[in-house]
Amino acid sequence: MFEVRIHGRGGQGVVTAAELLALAAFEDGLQAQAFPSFGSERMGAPVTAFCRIDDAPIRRREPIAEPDAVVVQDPTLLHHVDVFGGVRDGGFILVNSSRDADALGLGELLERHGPTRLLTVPASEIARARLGRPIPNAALLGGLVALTEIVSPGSLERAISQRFNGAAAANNARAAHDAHVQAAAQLARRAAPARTDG
Amino acid sequence: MSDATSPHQSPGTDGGPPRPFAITLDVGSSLANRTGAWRTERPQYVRRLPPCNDACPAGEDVQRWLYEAESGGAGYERAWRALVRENPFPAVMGRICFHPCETACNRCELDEGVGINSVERFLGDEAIRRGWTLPAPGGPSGRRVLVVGAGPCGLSAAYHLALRGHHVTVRDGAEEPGGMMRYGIPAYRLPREVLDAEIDRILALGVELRCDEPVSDLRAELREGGYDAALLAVGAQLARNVDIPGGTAAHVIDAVSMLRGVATGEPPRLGRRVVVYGGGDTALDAARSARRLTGSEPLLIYRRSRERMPAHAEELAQAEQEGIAFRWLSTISAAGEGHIEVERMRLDENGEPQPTGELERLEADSVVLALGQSSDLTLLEGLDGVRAGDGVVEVDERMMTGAAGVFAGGDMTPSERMAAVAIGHGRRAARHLDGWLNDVPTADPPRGELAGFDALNTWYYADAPRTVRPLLEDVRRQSTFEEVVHGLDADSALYEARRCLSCGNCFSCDNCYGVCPDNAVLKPGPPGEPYAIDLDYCKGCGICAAECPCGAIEMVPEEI
Amino acid sequence: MASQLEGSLAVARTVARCRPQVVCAYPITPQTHIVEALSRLVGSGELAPCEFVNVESEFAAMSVAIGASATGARAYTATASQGLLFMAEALFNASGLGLPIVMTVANRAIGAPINIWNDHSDAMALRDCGWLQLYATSSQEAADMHVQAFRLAERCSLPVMVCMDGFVLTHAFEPLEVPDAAAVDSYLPPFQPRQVLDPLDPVTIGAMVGPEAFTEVRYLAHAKQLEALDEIPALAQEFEAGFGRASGGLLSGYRCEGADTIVVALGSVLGTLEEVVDERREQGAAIGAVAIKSFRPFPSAELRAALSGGRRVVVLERAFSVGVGGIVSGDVHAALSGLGLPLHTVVAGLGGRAITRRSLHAMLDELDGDRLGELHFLELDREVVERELTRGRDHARPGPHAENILRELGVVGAGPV
Amino acid sequence: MSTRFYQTGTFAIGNRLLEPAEASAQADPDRANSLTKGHRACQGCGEALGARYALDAAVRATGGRVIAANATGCLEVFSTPFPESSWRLPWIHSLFGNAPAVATGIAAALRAQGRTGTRVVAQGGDGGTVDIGLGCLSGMFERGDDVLYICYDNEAYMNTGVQRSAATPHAARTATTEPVGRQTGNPFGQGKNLPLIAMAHEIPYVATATVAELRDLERKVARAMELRGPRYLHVLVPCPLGWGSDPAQTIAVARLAKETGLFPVFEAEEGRMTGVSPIRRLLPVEDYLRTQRRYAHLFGDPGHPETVARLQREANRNIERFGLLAEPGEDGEPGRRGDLLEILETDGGERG
Repeated sequence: MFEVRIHGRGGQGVVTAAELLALAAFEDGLQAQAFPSFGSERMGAPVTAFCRIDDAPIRRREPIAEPDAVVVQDPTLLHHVDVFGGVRDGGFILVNSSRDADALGLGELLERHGPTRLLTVPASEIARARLGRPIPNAALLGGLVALTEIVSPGSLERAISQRFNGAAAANNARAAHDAHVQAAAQLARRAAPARTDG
Repeated sequence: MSDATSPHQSPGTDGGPPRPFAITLDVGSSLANRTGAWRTERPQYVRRLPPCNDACPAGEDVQRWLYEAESGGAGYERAWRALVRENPFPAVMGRICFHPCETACNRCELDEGVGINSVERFLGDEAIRRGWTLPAPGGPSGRRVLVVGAGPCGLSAAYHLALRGHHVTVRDGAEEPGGMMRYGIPAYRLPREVLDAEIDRILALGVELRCDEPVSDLRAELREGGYDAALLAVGAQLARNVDIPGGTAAHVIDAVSMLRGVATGEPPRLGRRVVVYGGGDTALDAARSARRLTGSEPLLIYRRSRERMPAHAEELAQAEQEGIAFRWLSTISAAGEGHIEVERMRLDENGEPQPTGELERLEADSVVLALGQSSDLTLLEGLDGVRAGDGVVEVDERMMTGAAGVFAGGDMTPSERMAAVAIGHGRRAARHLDGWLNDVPTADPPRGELAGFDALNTWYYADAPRTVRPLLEDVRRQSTFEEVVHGLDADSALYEARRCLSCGNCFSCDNCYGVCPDNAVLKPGPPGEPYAIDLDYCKGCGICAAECPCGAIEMVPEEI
Repeated sequence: MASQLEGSLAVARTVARCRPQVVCAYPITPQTHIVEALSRLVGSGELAPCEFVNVESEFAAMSVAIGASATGARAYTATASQGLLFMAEALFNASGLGLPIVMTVANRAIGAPINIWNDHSDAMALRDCGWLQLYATSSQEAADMHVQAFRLAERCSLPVMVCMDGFVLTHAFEPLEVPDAAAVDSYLPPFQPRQVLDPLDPVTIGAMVGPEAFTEVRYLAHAKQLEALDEIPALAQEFEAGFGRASGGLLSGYRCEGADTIVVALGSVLGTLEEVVDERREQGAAIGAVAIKSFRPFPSAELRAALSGGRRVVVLERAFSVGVGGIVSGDVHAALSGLGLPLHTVVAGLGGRAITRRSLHAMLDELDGDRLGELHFLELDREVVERELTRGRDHARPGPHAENILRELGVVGAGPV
Repeated sequence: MSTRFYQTGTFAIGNRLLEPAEASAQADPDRANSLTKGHRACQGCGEALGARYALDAAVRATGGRVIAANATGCLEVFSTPFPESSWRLPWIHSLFGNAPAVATGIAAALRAQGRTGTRVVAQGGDGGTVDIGLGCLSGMFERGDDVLYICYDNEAYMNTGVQRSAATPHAARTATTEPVGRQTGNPFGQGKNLPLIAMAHEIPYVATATVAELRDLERKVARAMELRGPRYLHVLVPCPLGWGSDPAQTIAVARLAKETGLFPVFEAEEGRMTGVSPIRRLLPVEDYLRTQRRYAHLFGDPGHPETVARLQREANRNIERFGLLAEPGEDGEPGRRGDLLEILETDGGERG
């Protein structure tokens, strides 16, 4: 079973992100369960959503305490909420930011998890460019797919096109694709052996 | 709309699943609960005596015939037949009666009394127009009755006696029947053809009428004529005169002979300036006739005030409209050639006029005395037991004189001198005379409880001012003897009839049936049939009695 | 065929396929998604003929349903928490009149303090209102139960509540199968009311009944619920045959064979509980679980049969009766009378506190160590309550009962009892 | 028949000479008797009368296709004690405060079943209407449900033993507003004028009536049945028990309430007044108050003349506000302004 926890604020499509991921998994023929950490829905309030993916039907209905992956849709939460609580060493971490891990003060975390486990992607910028609004959820999912390969990019695109209509569907798909490309590029760079010669 | 058929088979019935116990009930099942047991008082339909009936001198069941007239159409004949059960002169009375019924009418306290008299006249005229006939006389009784006097009393008695199968002979001294109806009441109040029509209808029953045959010796007539009984109704034909100093010089006549002259087409010469002396209806008749004969405006002199004038207000009003001049609180102290002397009077503490000594001279070509009448009783001479005095005959409660089998009524007996009273006398005398003939005791039927205004719930009567009978326009009233007061058209008559409050007698308004909170008033028959109280359910709340418009329901205690 | 759906949406679509003719809606979290979805289905004409009535309160919602049902229409509504309590008077009335209304209850705590999250306090507070109460262990079962609920309600002429945990099920997004429309039509015949307001065959519904017949009326209500004990399994069987899926029934056991310890629970916790059972079975523990799916009527005999093999019973409850303890456990205790099985009541998941595998394991470890009291509050922050109680004790002297509560909590004289 | 019945006007319930069409439904020998005999209402119960009047009229207007929902209260209790029902039409009682919502449900069901020719009447007393049922009633109005709601107003909770309701008039004695010491009975009074509240919803039809004018009441029910959507009829029904009035005078007392101006009888469509039934024989409020023991303390020694004056002012305000002395319909007569002026003087010149 693969468990994802997504942190964000009300209005950033956190719950939708979890559901899109579940929908993509369903498209891949997997079992998936998405659910929010239920609060009274208020704009700006910290929101957490969860997604479980497995081959077998999912029975447990507890919140995800030890996620295999954590997505942070809003870096300002890093200092308020224990977004990385319970995440195992080697667990995946994806943060929405145009700055890198060090700049965000996540250097030590990067060390612990390793270069191919922690990424930042400028999801809000991508969203602004593609949607005209900084709704980062689709883009982050694109990045998450690149990072974890838990679902196929095609399924994510189909999930997005099921969930959104017309332009919104196309633009979110593009945003996801852009982020996917950027994330894949970062991972490629990190995987590449370091040069010795000048 | 698919409402005609319910989308469901009806549950509970025809084998559907059973309806829930107790919480779901069959409709109308409360009929099993006889709430009548709660009652301590029960409503009861009653008939009370309407004030109009109570006041009618002719003894008419006014409320009854108005009730029939309310239907209009065929109801008019039913109404007329109900009317002539007591009074064969609706067309005449509809004109000349001073209708105490209307004064007594409870509707006076609401807006104005019902125009009973005008409806009566309408019915009378309808009957003449349509030729309705009186009920057929009963089988011959073999008895012979002599009626002396063809006035209202005599003819009314003749009618009722004929209905009882007796052979009636009416004798009268005048050339034509009718008495004061013909020789006292001017034609502008009672056209002769109307009078003739209603008299002929009575004669058509086989009543023998012999005019120009006055009865001077009754004892002889009875013996020779082989009569079993007699009714005397000679009226009051003798004018009372007063001695006016110098009266011989002046042209003084009495109202009775003046009116008789007018009626027979030999009016007396009156000159231009006519003075009428007196305050009764006859005085007004004389004055109004003089107005027509002379074309000038007569002066009426009366010793009391206007308020104390015995004449009927309606007559007075019409006289004033016709330009009759009045001089109240005055007496004629002397009369001479072309003038009279008048003394002013004042009323003392008892309201009696007293001379003041103030004299005044007025111009007058003639003086008409209308100071009352008395009866000519010479025909009674030699008849044992008859007591008479002051120009009238004494009768007992059966209207029989001191002489066995000799009855009397009308103006010659002590009573108000009014045609309607005379007609009532005729009816009552006929009943008692018939009883005397058959040797059965007769008493007047007991009066029911009077239905006073308080017995009514007048909310339910819509407000409806009475119709005014059209009057002949003034110009023609100054010269001709055409009838002054005209009749109502059918609509107005219906309107007037329907103003009746039906005091004390159910008129099927459905109030009791509608206002019962327990549906305990039943309507067994067709409209007009009586209602019934369903005592199984009546709780005795009394709303039906309280909301009965005409006071025809009373609450009586239950025996416990 | 399954699709990835929110629990609320699956329920709404299923209800629509049951062809209710009148749906009344009043918003209350966490039920809102269900009626929102139904309003769309009515609006789009997918559900027709159907009157969607936006009422001004839950009291009105149930009253409208009463009027509609009494007129022969299949009536549905949904509510939760305060809403259910606001309906209370009408709930008793609907069952008293024998009107087969179906209602979804998205279980939620009752205030004060106001709390929008899940527990069973709402439905449990109204367990005696005469309605049948079904508890779904999953969104799939919740959806399926509605099909059975309409059939059951109309068969028994009694109203039915389908309880599903608020948020935990209503807001969970999972692969779910909406019962096939044709299959629903053949499973659920048109409503033939036992009584109907009809000018062509008028009746008086809702008479006043005095002492002379009231006891009988109430007894008949009881008897009808007991009859439902036979209907419910039969309907579940027929459903499985028609839809190829086991759903509903009176109760279901999980790995109870040879189990010493059996945990009895209602609702969505069963999934997590089953995983815990599996994990402990792997460690050799003889443990099983039983889900009560029909709480009213209460399947005493069936439960007795299911538990009689065990050595001890834990009743895991999402509500409790203040001043006494367990609610469900009271009925369980009555069902087991005479068997002498030790019975522990564990109150868990109040006001949305998650019931986790870890907390369940911890509780069961306590049980194994005989340290679990008769009444245990899962993951109760003892420090907080003790501090509060001590503070209170300084002001008011507590009676023996308060002492006992502390003992129950293991605060006083903790250790082997 | 061209000539009207001056004898009975249109005030009496029928008349032997009227065409059946011109007579009231209550005059019909085969009337529906929707509420039939054997019910357990007190002697002279105005509510029993009003309910039969109104529902029979509804039955007549719909050709018998009516379903009734009833709130808890006297009417419900005296008409349906197990095992006997006095109703002859389909009828349901659910709760005290939910009759309008139950009626909404019935209407919704009929619509869903395509049976829109069957109509729904909801009814309740003043407690069930202006107090506990007001929420449901307002909701029913606002949604535009096709229901005629009839309030039988006897101005207190009679079923429970005469306690004050929001419809209890000022100064009236009830079990919960005893006139003690300087108190003069109900200190509030007519705070909730439900007909006006209903009009504020701008529903198709609002009308008031009394059991004293059956034809007016029947005409209003008939009018209401011509319209669709929420309609409200407020009928004054005296309660001999609760008012301390003579059972035989139930109708007379209702008539006085209208004729003094204390209970304005009017109708309105879409929130706008469309007519009043004018006062026919204007009377001072004292004539009304004296018929009821619930006001006896106003006339005792020392009595409360100032309170009587206040009630007179209420009546006068109604007369002005609703134009109760306006020219009447075809059968009344013009109100008598002169009398009004006299009565106005009795208000001691004050203006509330």
